[in-house]
Amino acid sequence: MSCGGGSPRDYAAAVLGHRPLGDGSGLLAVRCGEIASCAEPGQFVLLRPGTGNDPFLGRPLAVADAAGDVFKVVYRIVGRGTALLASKRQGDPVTVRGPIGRGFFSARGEKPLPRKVILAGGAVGAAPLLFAARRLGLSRIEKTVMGVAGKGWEGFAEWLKEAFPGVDLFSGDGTLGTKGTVLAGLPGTLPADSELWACGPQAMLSAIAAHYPRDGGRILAALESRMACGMGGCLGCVIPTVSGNRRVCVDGPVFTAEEVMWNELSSC
Amino acid sequence: MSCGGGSPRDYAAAVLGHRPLGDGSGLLAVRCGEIASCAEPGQFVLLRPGTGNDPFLGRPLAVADAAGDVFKVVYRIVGRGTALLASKRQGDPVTVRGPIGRGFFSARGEKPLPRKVILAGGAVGAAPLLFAARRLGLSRIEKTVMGVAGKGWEGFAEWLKEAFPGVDLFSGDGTLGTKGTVLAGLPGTLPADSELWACGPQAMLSAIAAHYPRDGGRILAALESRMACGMGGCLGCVIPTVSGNRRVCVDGPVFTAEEVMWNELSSC
Amino acid sequence: MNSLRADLSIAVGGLNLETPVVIASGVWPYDPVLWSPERLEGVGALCTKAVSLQPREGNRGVRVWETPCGMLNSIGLQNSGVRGFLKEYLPIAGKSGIPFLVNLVMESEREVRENLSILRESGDAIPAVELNISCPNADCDGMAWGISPESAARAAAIARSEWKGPLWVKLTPQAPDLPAVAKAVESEGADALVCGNTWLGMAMDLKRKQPVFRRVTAGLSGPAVFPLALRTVWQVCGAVSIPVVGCGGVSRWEDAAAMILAGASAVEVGSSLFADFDLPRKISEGLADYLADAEIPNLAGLVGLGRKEKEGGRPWAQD
Amino acid sequence: MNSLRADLSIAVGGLNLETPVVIASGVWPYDPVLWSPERLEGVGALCTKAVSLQPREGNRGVRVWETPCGMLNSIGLQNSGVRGFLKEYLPIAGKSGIPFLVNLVMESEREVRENLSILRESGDAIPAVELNISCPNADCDGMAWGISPESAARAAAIARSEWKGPLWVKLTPQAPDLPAVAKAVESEGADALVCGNTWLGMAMDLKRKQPVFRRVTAGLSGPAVFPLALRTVWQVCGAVSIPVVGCGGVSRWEDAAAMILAGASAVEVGSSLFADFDLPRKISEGLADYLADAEIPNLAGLVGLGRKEKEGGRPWAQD
Ligand SMILES: Cc1cc2nc3c(=O)[nH]c(=O)nc-3n(C[C@H](O)[C@H](O)[C@H](O)COP(=O)(O)OP(=O)(O)OC[C@H]3O[C@@H](n4cnc5c(N)ncnc54)[C@H](O)[C@@H]3O)c2cc1C
Ligand SMILES: Cc1cc2nc3c(=O)[nH]c(=O)nc-3n(C[C@H](O)[C@H](O)[C@H](O)COP(=O)(O)OP(=O)(O)OC[C@H]3O[C@@H](n4cnc5c(N)ncnc54)[C@H](O)[C@@H]3O)c2cc1C
Ligand SMILES: Cc1cc2nc3c(=O)[nH]c(=O)nc-3n(C[C@H](O)[C@H](O)[C@H](O)COP(=O)(O)O)c2cc1C
Ligand SMILES: Cc1cc2nc3c(=O)[nH]c(=O)nc-3n(C[C@H](O)[C@H](O)[C@H](O)COP(=O)(O)O)c2cc1C
Ligand code: FES
Ligand code: FES
Repeated sequence: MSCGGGSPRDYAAAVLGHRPLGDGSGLLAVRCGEIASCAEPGQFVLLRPGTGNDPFLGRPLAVADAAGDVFKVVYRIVGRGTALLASKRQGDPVTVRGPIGRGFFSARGEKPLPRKVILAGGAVGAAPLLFAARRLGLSRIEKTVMGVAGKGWEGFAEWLKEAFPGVDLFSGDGTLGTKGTVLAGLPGTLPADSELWACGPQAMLSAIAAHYPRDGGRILAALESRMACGMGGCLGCVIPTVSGNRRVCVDGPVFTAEEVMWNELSSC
Repeated sequence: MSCGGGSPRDYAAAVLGHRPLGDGSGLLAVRCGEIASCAEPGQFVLLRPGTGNDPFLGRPLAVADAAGDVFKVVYRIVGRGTALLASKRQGDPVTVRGPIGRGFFSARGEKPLPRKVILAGGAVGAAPLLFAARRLGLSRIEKTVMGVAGKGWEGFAEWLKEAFPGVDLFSGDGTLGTKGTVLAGLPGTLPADSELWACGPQAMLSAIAAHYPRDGGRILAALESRMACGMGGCLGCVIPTVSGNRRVCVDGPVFTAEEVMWNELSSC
Repeated sequence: MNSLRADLSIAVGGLNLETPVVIASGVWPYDPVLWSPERLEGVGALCTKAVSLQPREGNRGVRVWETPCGMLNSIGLQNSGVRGFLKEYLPIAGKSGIPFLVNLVMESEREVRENLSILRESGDAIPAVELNISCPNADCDGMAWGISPESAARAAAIARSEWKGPLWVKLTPQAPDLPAVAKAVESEGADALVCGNTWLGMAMDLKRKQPVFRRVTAGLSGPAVFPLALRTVWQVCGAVSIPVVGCGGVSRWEDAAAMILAGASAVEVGSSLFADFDLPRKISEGLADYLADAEIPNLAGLVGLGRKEKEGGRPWAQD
Repeated sequence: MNSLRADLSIAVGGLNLETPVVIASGVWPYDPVLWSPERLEGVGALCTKAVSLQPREGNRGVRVWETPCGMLNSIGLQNSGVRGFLKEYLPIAGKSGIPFLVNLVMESEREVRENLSILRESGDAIPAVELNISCPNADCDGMAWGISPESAARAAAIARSEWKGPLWVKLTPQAPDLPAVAKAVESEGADALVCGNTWLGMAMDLKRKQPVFRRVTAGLSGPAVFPLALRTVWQVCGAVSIPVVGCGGVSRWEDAAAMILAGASAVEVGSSLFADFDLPRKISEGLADYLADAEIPNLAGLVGLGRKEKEGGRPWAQD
């Protein structure tokens, strides 16, 4: 399959499988060869979860894995759209737009891959990192650190342990893994020839960025923003960067930490 | 189960089975004890076919059969809502309001049942008549006459023959059964101690009414009208009758032909 | 609603509501058999279908039409007149124990005067009046009264002089300067403002190639209009100090909370009841949970809370 | 679109459109990589994102928000200015073979004059201008020009004097008397009217208990507003004789047909592209089938067909 340019398309796809992970989260497998064969880690889809025009906009969901003609997404219920996702059954039709955006690999441009990558994920931010881990290969992963809130995330945490063998797990309330944030699991400075790839809540990402003020260019963060078009047209998803407003959907979602004006980000 | 008053309620129900009848029509079985146990022939439900608020209004569908905690409806695709119905699978949730309205038996008030009833249906107007036939019992049915357009109704016509043994079938283009309208299958005057129960397109019902100008009170017709509330509140569904505007949802849908001001009906 | 996690009672324009959820005019039936009080769980008050001096047949032809996330209606004020109303409805309405407002058609000055003098005869049996200067669906030009500040003030003044009990005035979003209309009505002594009614829309019949409605235009309501209605509530609440009741598109407790944060003291719920009879209970429960989680002691504490200054002390734009 | 069952071409305000489906301003990207002509199947013309004299950063904070069957936006006219536009976009835009309209911000008289004189330098490379006197989302009061007939006329007159090519003027539904605005703009020589832009709405953030948008209000678009937009199209088409382009909530071919029956010569499609990139093709196919089935020889034959007299010769109410 040829993966033409950065321009996502709309596909009528079908749910191939649904694995609930507990506490309102789950893993959906979607059959759509065009997306599965072209997606790279960090890219996402816009998935329209309902019938008719309500909900109106597609929900951005990171590609959590892709192989053959099937890609996976991990969701957690936060509102109407994700609640509809949670009710999907095998065979249900879904409309997906994708693959969208600049992933971890593309965001690095022409640079050779580093020897080691540290993965840091918060909550469902784990999803694109799973896909990244698969593509990086085990040997290149220095360390995987994941954070969740704690209570109410038991099922999700079990899945994290299964998906990321050897993961260092932290939780805000201390009920799962070690009490604390992912920061506690990260080194004081980045080892030579290594990078940190991160995805999670904005507060976590900006804390990481602040934690490594001199490691510019070696920290890649996948950001979130509210979106309408997912193709660069509406300018709804922009964030402030050192080079002006950039669109999370097509200029991101992966940015280097040094590009982003973390203090001027408004919460999503 | 006690069937309190005429006031319909909303139920979260589930599709128990779906039998496509071909050409975009089908038979849906819905598990909902409250409606199944209380419905009478001629009554209907308002079924919300989608997710969220689009489509916004419930679709009126006649109860085509009811037994135990299951009732059935027959649909034919005409727009968005019925297209969604056609995509329902076993286990899908549906919201139903019902049972709604004055059925064939109630519309007769206290009068004893006639010895014989002729059933005349057009297209999906067959649905409530099927339920009526079951409740009347074979011995009381004088004759069953059904009409469809013709081409594109093959599957539906097969089902009619199965559902109404001995049915007299007519089609406008002559491709199914006899060429003509149901009128051709009806007697010039109604036999003594008999009634005619009819449901179908407005043109068919008003032609029947015109055909029996002197048989007032013995012709019961189930009418259609656009509806919003299905409980008598919005006054959206009124039709002109000899006693002023009457609501199809709660004062009908079954009216005696002599009540209705056929010439002043606007098309639905 | 004893199971609510917070006290939702609130005083609005002369009525004490147990919850801030009011059933809007024109959606609930009068019929005793359809009117069972247990259907009204979570309801704080109920507006009647519009009542005119003389019985009215309403409009001919199609009266309701579905639209994306909403509906158009052109009912045209069908009702059996004030005498019919008093005879058929009053005896039942009292029984529910829930206060009701008589939604009053305003065709002419004379009509309102006579209508109110007839209602006065029933004394305390009529808890409140909602003066409708905003109906877009009748030849009587019911809406015209609500379009300009001057005519709205005149309508309010007449009603006020004839009716000493609680008087709510229902505004139309078609007014070019709604805050000015709101102020004008306030200054004539209305006890509360209902903001607003349906939005002027239209539908085309593609089969017949002509407008669906005989009057061409019709009133749009339902979730589709919520963002518009919320904006008008924000604007009107910034202009007046009497209580404001938000109306338009409320279909979830979140919508009610949004309008109350914007300054409304209560909300009316219309078309979304067509989608779910149980909505008032769900809204009340959602609001109570929201209050409880935010540790806000009572509903009044939520009214207008969303209008506080932005960070940095800059005021919100009020336009 | 060679497979269409009917000829959909139509001349509208100085442009010859192959289909009456125009992509509305602010929804399509400039980027060459995202801009592949085969994405534009069924499209008759395309409006650029608003272009202002100087580059603009646009609004801060949340910019888009979902609503029932629609969305609010507060983008705030982010663009790289007319010079940036000519450099980045013009070379690509021409390539698609589809005519485009430069959507022009109107902040001040001076801005429009300068802007148009810069555009004039590109000569024929700019097929047409869409003067935007209706943006509700910028501090420049872009919308104020469209509110009164006087200011709208003034805006149109300035643009007309500076731009001899096709000039469409995009009206705002927030105008209290839209037909009067439409007439005023027509009389100043505009070639077509776009009716209209977004509808002023608002959203509340229940978590932060404050308005979602920094500017409080934002523009509502999408299927939710279609019945309102159709009503304005009906009204405006009754008031003017230049072509009218319907805009607001078009999400299905049926919506396009409805607006054309009401008198529009074409439609613009905005937010619904977010739900389906393939919408222009679907609308064009649907319209072509509708024409073919009704045996109407060309699209012009459908324009205004829904305004014919009602049965009995009574005219349709025009309000
Ligand atoms: C690039 C990207 C990748 C993402 N990947 C994942 C993922 O893999 N798994 C996952 O569970 N979640 C992911 N999210 C977050 C996810 O998009 C939101 O949780 C989801 O859109 C919420 O939809 P809702 O209908 O349940 O909530 P609602 O609050 O009802 O949604 C209302 C609107 O707000 C938008 N919205 C709400 N929260 C967010 C958010 N955090 N980010 C962007 N838009 C939001 C919705 O898309 C919708 O348009 C991702 C977000 C982005 C931007
Ligand atoms: C009392 C009653 C019983 C009915 N029983 C059946 C039945 O058993 N089987 C069946 O297939 N159809 C039946 N109908 C017709 C059925 O309601 C419509 O075909 C259906 O609502 C069309 O919905 P849609 O979304 O597919 O069409 P759309 O045209 O997209 O619907 C748009 C709106 O118009 C309404 N509408 C469209 N056509 C009709 C109509 N003929 N009558 C009332 N409202 C309409 C819809 O309910 C909806 O609100 C019945 C109608 C009534 C009033
Ligand atoms: C079918 C229907 C009938 C209505 N009748 C009246 C009426 O008689 N008087 C009135 O003031 N408003 C009437 N309205 C307007 C509603 O009371 C309410 O103001 C409007 O529908 C907006 O609220 P909603 O979006 O919650 O429906 C009617 C609305 C509908 C849908
Ligand atoms: C994200 C977004 C950006 C927009 N930007 C502009 C703009 O720059 N100039 C303009 O005239 N209209 C702009 N609009 C308005 C649209 O062009 C259109 O008039 C409006 O959205 C109504 O149409 P719709 O319901 O089909 O979206 C924008 C709309 C959206 C949703
Ligand atoms: S979502 Fe439209 S530009 Fe990013
Ligand atoms: S549908 Fe509302 S009164 Fe009949």
